[in-house]
Amino acid sequence: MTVTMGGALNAALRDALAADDNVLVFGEDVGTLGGVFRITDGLTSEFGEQRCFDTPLAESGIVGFAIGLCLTGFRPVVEMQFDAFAYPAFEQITSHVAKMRNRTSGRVGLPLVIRIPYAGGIGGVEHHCDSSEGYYAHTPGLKVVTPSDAADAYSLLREAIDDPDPVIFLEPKALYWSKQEIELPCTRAPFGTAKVRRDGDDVTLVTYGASVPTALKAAEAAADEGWSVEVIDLRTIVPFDDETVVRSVRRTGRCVVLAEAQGFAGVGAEIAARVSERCFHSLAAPVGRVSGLPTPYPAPMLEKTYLPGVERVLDAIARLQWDDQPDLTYAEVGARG
Amino acid sequence: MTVTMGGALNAALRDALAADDNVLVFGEDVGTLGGVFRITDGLTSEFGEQRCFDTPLAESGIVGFAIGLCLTGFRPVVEMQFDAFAYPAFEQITSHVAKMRNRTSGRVGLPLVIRIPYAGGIGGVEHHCDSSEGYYAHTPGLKVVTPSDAADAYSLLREAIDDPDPVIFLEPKALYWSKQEIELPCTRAPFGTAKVRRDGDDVTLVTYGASVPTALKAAEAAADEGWSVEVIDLRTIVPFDDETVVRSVRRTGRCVVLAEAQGFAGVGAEIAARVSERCFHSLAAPVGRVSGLPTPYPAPMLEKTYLPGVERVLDAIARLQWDDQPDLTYAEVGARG
Amino acid sequence: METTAQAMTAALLPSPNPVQLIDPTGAEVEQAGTRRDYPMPSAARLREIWHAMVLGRRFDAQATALTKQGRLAVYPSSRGQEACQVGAILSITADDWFFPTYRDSMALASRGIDPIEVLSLLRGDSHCGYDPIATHTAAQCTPLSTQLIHAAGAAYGEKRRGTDHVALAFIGDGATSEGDFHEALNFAAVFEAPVIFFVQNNKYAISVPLSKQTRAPSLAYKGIGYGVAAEQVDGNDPAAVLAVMDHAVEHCRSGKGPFLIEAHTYRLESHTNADDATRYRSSDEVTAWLERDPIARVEAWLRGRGELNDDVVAATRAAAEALAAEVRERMNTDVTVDPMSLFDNVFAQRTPQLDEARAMVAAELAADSQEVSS
Amino acid sequence: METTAQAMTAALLPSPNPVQLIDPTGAEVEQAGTRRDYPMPSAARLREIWHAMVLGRRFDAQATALTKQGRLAVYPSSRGQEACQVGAILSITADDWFFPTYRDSMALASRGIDPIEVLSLLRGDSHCGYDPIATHTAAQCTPLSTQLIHAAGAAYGEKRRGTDHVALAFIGDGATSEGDFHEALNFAAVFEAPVIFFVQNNKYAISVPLSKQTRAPSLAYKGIGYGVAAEQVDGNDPAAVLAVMDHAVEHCRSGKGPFLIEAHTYRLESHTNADDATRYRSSDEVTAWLERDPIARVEAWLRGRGELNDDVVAATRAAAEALAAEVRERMNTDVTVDPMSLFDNVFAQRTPQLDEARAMVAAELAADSQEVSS
Ligand SMILES: Cc1ncc(C[n+]2csc(CCOP(=O)(O)OP(=O)(O)O)c2C)c(N)n1
Ligand SMILES: Cc1ncc(C[n+]2csc(CCOP(=O)(O)OP(=O)(O)O)c2C)c(N)n1
Ligand SMILES: [Mg+2]
Ligand SMILES: [Mg+2]
Repeated sequence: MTVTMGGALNAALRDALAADDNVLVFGEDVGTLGGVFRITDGLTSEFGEQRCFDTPLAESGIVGFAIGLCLTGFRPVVEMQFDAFAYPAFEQITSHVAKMRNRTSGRVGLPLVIRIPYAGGIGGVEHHCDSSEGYYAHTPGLKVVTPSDAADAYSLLREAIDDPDPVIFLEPKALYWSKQEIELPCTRAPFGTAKVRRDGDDVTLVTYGASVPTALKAAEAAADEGWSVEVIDLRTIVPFDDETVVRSVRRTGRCVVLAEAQGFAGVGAEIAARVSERCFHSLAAPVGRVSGLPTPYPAPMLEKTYLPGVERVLDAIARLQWDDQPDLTYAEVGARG
Repeated sequence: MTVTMGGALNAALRDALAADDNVLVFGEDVGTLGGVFRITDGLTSEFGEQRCFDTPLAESGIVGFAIGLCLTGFRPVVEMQFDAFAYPAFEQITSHVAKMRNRTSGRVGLPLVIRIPYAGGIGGVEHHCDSSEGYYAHTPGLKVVTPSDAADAYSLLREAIDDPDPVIFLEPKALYWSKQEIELPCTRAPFGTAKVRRDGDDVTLVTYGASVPTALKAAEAAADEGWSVEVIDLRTIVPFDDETVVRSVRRTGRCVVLAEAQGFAGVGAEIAARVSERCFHSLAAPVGRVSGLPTPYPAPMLEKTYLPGVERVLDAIARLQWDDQPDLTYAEVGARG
Repeated sequence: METTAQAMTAALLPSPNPVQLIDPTGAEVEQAGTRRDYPMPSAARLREIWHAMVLGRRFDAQATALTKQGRLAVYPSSRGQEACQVGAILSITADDWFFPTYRDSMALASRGIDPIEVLSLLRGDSHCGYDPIATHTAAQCTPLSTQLIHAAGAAYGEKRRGTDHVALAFIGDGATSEGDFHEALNFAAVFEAPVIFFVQNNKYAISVPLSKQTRAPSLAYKGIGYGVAAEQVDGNDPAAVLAVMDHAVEHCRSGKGPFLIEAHTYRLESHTNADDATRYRSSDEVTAWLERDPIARVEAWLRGRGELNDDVVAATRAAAEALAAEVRERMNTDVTVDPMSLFDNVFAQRTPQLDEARAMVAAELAADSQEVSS
Repeated sequence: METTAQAMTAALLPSPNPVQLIDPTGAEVEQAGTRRDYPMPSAARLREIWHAMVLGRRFDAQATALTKQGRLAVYPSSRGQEACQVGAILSITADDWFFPTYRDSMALASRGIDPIEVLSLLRGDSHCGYDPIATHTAAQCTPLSTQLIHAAGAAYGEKRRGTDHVALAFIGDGATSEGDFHEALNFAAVFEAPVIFFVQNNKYAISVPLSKQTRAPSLAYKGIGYGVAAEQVDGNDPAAVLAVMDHAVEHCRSGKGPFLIEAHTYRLESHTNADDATRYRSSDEVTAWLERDPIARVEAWLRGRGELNDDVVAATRAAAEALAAEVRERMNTDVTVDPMSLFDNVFAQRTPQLDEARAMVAAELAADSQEVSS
C-alpha cells in the first residue's frame, strides 16, 4: 500500500503501544490534536488518554518527566514540537538522558525515545528549521537516528522504542509527506546498519535523513554526466556504520559527504574526518563536504539558496580530480574569495 | 611579573570595567565571593555592586537578562559556573544570542561575552568537566574562543569584550593556576589568529585551550624520538585560522589534532576534515585525531585514563607512516578490536 | 513577620475575579472585591481604543486573507483578543519597550509600526521587518517565553540609565509553563525591573486547553511566588485592560518593580491558518466567546453616552478599509531578497569562513545567470 | 468563582510563619496562625529522630574529616540541617522514592544506604555508589533542580502502577530559581503526582544570600501559582519537620497531588570544603544559628519529659562513634577502579565506536604493563 513517512511513524507508534503496555506517548499537542504534524493522530482515541497524552508546554519538563517514568518501568516516547524547541530540554538531555546509565554504573537504563521533527525545506519561519543532529551526536550516551523513507521510519522507530537506551529520533519534516509502496509492519533493520540506496562505482556519496532525496537526485544527474555514484544512507548516525562506508569508499576511491546542517564541527565533519582517516590510501581526491551555510537558517525566501541542493552536490563531485588535476578550491592557504 | 591565567582574566575584567562604563559583570557568586574560581575577585569592591553583581541562580535567566541589557547599550560579561551548568541557557544561546544580529537584519548586535570554565583535569565530580566547545562552535553566529596561557587569557578576553558580537569564552579550568612571566596589559592579538607555540618540521600538532600544555609536552617528548613537532594553538575556534594551519601542514606533510572533547562530530573532527580537505596533496599520512573517549566524562579516579595525554599523542604521531608503511589501525573496514 | 507576610499577600495577590469595568452588553460594572481601585478610563480614551480596535481587527482579517492567497507563509491571528492587543499598547509610550510574540502582529500595527514591516516575518522575506532599536520593539519571538527575560533585562537597563521607561512583554497562557517564565519573573523581581508581564490567556496553547496547563486558581496567582504584584482582568473588556495597565505602568514607573497581568480572553481563530481548531474545541464554545466581543461592548458604552455617532463609526470603518486596501496593495507586489544578504548579518564583519561560503554561492549564482543568458 | 479562588487560596498558601512545635530551648510552642493542624509527634518518634540525628551529625563530621585527609575529593556538609536531613527521611518508607542533591549524604545514610556507597561520588570512584532501583533512591543530583522533574515523573509512574508510594525530592533555596523548579511543580500539579518538594532553605546558594535570590514573602508562597499546597516550617525543629512531613505524606498518599515544603534552616559549614564562607557572611550570623540547634532542642524536650536519660545518650554517642569508626576504617583502604569499566555503561551494549576506543585503551594499558615488567 502507499504509505507516507508520517503514516509509517504513526503506525510504528500504534504497533508499539499495542505491543507493550509500558509504552507511553506524550508531549505538546500529541493527544486530541494528534500532533502538529499528525504523527500521533488517533492514538489517544485508540489507546486512551492514559497511553497518549498532552503535557504542559515545557520541554525540560517533558524530558525530565520521561526520565522519572523510566524509573518505574515505563518506556516513554516523547515529542518535541520542532528542532529548536528541544533546546529548553538540552540540560536534561545532555546531563541526564545521555549519562544516566553511565552515572549509575549500569543500574538505571533509560529506554526512552525523543522524537524531534528537524531540518528545513518547508518554508518555516525562524526556529522551525534547525538541523540539530550535531549536538546530539556529539554527546556520548545518545543514539541518534534519522530515517529517510517510510519503511525506515517504521523500522527505526520500532527499533528505537525497543532499544534499552535513549534514542534521539530525528524526523526530517520535509519528508513527512513522502510516499512509498510498502507493507506494514515491514522488516526491521538493527541500529548501526547503513543502507546503500544506489549502487555506484566512481564516487561514494554519504548522507542521511533529510538529505537523502537530494543525494539520489544528484546521483541520477551525475549519471548523465558519466559518473556512477553510490549513495549511502547512514540511518543511524550513532552508532555509526564504518564498515559500509569504508568498504564503499575504498572501492570507489572518491567521497562526498552531504548534510543539510551547517558544516563546521557537525556530523558532516565527522564523516569526512573518518573517511579521510580510514580510506586515506584509497582516496584519489580529498573528501568533499556539502553542507548548509555557516549562517543561521534564513527566512523562507532565502531557503533555496541556503539548502545544499543537487547543483552543489554535482559541483562537489566535479571537483574530485577526475582528470588527475588537483582541485584548486583551497589552493590558497587562506580563505578563498 | 608572574601572572596566573586566573589573575590575567581578573585583570582583563578589571581593565575592561575601567575602560567602559557599559561593561557589566554578573552571574552566580561573582560578586562578594569573586566567583568559585575567584576570577572576579575584588571587582565588586573596586567597581561597586552596580558593575559586578550576583544574580539569582538561573542560567537561562542570566543569559536572557544579558540580551535585554544589550538592547539598552550595556556590554555584559556573564559567568556560567561550570560547563554543564551552561546547558540550561542553551536555548537562549542558540536561538537568541547566536541569531540576534541575523534575525534583526543587522539592527541588533549583542556585544556580550559568556565566560565558561570548561574541560576536566581537576578531579571534579560529574557535570563539572564537560568539554562543550563543540556545541557552540557548531552554532552559526557565535564566536568561540579559548586561551591556553595567561597572556592570551588577557588578550582574548579584552578582545571578546570589545567585540561587537557574542563570544563564548571558554576557560580551561585546569589552567587557571598556570603561571607565566608577563607584563599586563599585554599586546592583544585579533580573533582568528592562531599561534605557533613551537616550531617544527615533521608534523603539525593542532590543538587549543585545555590541551595545549599536553601538546607541548608531547612535542618535547617527540623531539627525543627524533620527530620535530610544530604545535599550533588555535586560540579562536570560530573564526578559524585556516591560513596558519594549512601553511604548516603543507610544509610538514603530517598532522595530528588534539582536543580533550569526545571526538565524534566535535571541533577535532572539523579540524581533521579541514586539513584533509585543504592539504590533501601534501599529506603523507592520514590526519590523526586524539580526543576524549566516546563516553561521558568519568569519575575522578578514571580521569587519567580518559584524558588524552602525552602517550596518546605520541602514539598518534608514531602512526603517521614514517617508514612509508601504511598504518594498519583501520585496515579492517569495520571496527577494530 | 506574620503581619509582613499577610500584608505582602494582600498586596501581591490578584483580585479573586477578573477585573471588569464594562460588561458584554456595554453596561458599567459595579466594582466589588477587586484588590485595587480601577477608575473608568475617560470617554476620549475609550473612543481611541475603540477606533484602534476596529482598525486592528481589520488589519488582522486582511492578514488572514493574504495568507489564504498565499501572500503570507503563515499567520497566527489574534481576532477576539483586540482589547489586549490594542489596550496594552495604548497604555505605554513610544519610549517604552515592547516584547511581542508571533501572535501579536495587531499590537505591532497598533504601536505604529509599518504593517508591511510587521508582516515581513510571516511573508518570509526576513526574520523581522522593523528596526527593534528605533521602535523600542523587540523582534517577534517564537521560542516561547524566552522574550520575557529579555524584557526584564531591558527594563533593568532603562532603570540603570535613569529613565522611567518600562517594558511590556506579552506571553500566552501555554507559555507560562516554560522555565523561562519563572526565571524572568524572578529576575525582574530581584532587580526591581520595571516590566509588565502581560499574559494573554486565550485558553489554548494550540490544542491544549488551560486545564491541562495549570492547576493554579488563575495564572495571576503565580506573581506572589516571586513577590510580584499581580492582577487578573477581563481581557475582552477594553476599559478594564486600560485601567489595569494604567495601574501597572504607574507601579513600574514609580519604581515599585515588575507587575504581572493575566488577561482572560479567547482566540477565535485557529492557532494559525495551518491549524484546525475544530479538532479540539466545540463551536458552541467559540460562539459563547463571540458574545463577549470587546469592540461591541465599548461601542455600546460609548453610544449609550452619546460619545459615538454614526458618522464617526462610518469614518472609522472607512479608515479601516483604507488601511486594509493599503496593506493588500503593498503586499501584492512580489518582493525579492538578495541571496548574498545571507552572509551579511551573521557577525558585524564576515569571517574568512563566511567569505568562503559567500564566494561559493556567488560563483553558483554567476554560473546560473550565465546558463540563463546563454 | 470568587469563593473558589478564595477557598483555594486558603487551602494552598503556607502559614504566615514557619510552623514550629518545639522552640530552641526545648519548650513546646503554642500553635497559633498555622493553616493546618500539626500534632506533636510521639515521644518515641522524637527519640528515634534524635538518635538518627546524632548519628547523622557524626557521619557528616567524619566525612568532613575524611575530606581534610584527602580521602574525599570534595564534601558538601549538611551540619545544622539535621532535622531536615533526618526528619524528612524518617517520614517516608523504603518503598517511597527519594531524590537527593549533592548536599544530602546525611539523608542517604539515614535512609539506610551503606555510607561507603553514599560517599562513592565524593571519593571519586564512581558517579553513584548505590543502586537507585533497589534503594528507590535516585543518584545524588548536581545539575540544580533537574531532579525535581524526575521525582514528578517517578511519582506519577507509581500512581499509574496503582501503588500509594510517594516521591520525596530535596532542593536548596538557590535552586528554586531554576526553570526546572517551575516545570516540576507544574507537571506534578497537572498530573496530580504524589511528590513532596522539600526545600532546604539554608539561606545561601554558595555565597548568594536568599535576599538576592527571591523577593517572595517566603519560598513556600510559590506553591499557589501551581495550585500546589504548601507549608513553611522551622527546619531546625525536628518535631515540626516530622509533623509537616506527616501531613504532606498523607496528602500525597491519599491522592491529593503534590505538596511543597519550605524548611528554614542554616548551613553551618562552608558550601563545600573548597569554599570559604567567611568571605560572605559574619561569624555572628553563624553563632546565632548555632543556638537554634535541632538536636539540642529535641534532646531538651525529651529530657524534660523523662524520655531520655544519660544511659541512652551515652549509648547513642557510642553508636555514633562506632559508625564513624567504621566509615573511617572502610574509607581508609585504597580503592581501585578498573579502567576498562569506562566502556561498560555507556550503552547496554557497546557500539563499534566504543569497541574501538576500548581496544585503544587496552593496548595502551598492555604496553604500560609491559614497560613496567620489562
Ligand atoms: C519553546 C517552544 N516550544 C514549543 C513551541 C511551539 N509552539 C508555538 S506556539 C505554541 C502554543 C503557545 O500557546 P500560548 O502560549 O497559549 O500562546 P497562543 O499561541 O495561544 O497565543 C507552541 C507549543 C515554541 N514556539 N517554543
Ligand atoms: C544548573 C546548575 N547551575 C549551577 C550549579 C553550581 N552550583 C552548585 S551548588 C550551587 C548553589 C546551590 O544552592 P542551594 O540550591 O541553595 O543549595 P545548597 O548548596 O545551599 O544546599 C551552585 C550555584 C549547579 N550545580 N547546577
Ligand atoms: Mg494561548
Ligand atoms: Mg542553600
